[in-house]
Amino acid sequence: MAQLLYFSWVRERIGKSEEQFDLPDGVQDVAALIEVLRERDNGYATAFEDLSRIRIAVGQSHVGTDHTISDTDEIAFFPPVTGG
Amino acid sequence: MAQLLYFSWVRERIGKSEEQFDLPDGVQDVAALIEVLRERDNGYATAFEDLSRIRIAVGQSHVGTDHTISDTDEIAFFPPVTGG
Amino acid sequence: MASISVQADDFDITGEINALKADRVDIGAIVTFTGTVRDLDGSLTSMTLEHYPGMTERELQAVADEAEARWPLQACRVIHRYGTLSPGENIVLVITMSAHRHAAFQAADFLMDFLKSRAPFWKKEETGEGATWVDARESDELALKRWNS
Amino acid sequence: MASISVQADDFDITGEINALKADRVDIGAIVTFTGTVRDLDGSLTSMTLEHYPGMTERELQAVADEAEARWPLQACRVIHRYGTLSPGENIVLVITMSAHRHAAFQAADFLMDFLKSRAPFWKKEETGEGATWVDARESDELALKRWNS
Repeated sequence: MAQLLYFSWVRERIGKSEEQFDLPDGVQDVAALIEVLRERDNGYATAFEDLSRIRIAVGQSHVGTDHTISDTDEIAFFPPVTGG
Repeated sequence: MAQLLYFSWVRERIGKSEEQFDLPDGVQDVAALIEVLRERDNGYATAFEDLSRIRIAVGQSHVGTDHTISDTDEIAFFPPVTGG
Repeated sequence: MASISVQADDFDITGEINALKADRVDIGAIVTFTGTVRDLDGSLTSMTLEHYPGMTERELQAVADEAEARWPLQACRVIHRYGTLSPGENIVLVITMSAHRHAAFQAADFLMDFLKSRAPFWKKEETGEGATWVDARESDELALKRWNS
Repeated sequence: MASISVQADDFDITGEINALKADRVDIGAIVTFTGTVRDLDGSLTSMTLEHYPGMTERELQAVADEAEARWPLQACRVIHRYGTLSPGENIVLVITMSAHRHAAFQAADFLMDFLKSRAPFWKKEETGEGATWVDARESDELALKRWNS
């Protein structure tokens, strides 16, 4: 099971901060995972409606949507960061 | 009488930190004053032997050797500054 | 090695400098940057900083290590707060120490630019009208490009 | 208006920041630079800073006013010590506060470059071998040129 994490308004739109998720067969990169999540309900669809506003971390490192993922990864979705 | 001030090794070579000085006739700029001071004794001559290492302030503002001076000025001689 | 902290508590700049510097006499230049909660129009009630525990520490350590690799620093410290803060309160502290002032200035400037674009923090501003997530600024992305050459 | 002090006593960075900032909430970025007495080879007993009273205050005020004219600063403070100091002790403190971090960084960097070449202070280093006046560095003159464009 992959561990999915959501932060900021991504978390608020999806309605949870984390979940275990069984990557379906054929889902091998972040882009494919986002497509699957979008179909789940309106919250996910709204969270991922504009991918230019979504940032991704796999294994706690920044990655792009083409990053390969596996069923043991920690995969986080969040808006562009605004700390500092 | 002009007020002459000396700092750092200029002060040490001349052997005093300040003095009143009556500008001789014809001494109208800093360069001319330095020529007159150099003739006074070996301390002044040593202090002013290398003008590339001398900085000047008149009225507490940085000036060049061509700066015009008068008998009421406060005129300071010192090495390049090393604060900060 | 660069030292980082992610904490809810406030920090004391003099205390942090003294702890880093200790009895060292080979340091000539100390630069600090402090970011504070700004309320330009008087409407802000509070600001809440959410973060990604684990990744935050990794990113702060990575950017601090990168600063130490790029400049001759004798010490480097980053502290970033999370939680709910009031207008005027401290958010972030960066300290760089070097024998040379330009290295200390550049490293602190670099640290802030990278932190702003990489450290996983998100600011939410609360006003009388409700709460809003702060948008990232394009200028922060552009600031990063200064360090690529 | 920029505030300057020429003093024998040490300063406390946190205290100086708090006094400058007071209850203001329009400041987002605070940069400090602290210069300390450096002893790279372990031979330094003490350092004595001579200065030109009167002109020192004028030059520090002039450079601080110039920084405020060039960048949108909400506060600017310069403290320079004189007298005899031990290795590791504080010499100079510059604080800049702005809504924007790059303005605060640049103004502090500028202040130090100008101070180094214009403020009438002279350092004498005392070691077991005797006392020597510190030579000015050409790099400090060159640093000034960055700000002319």
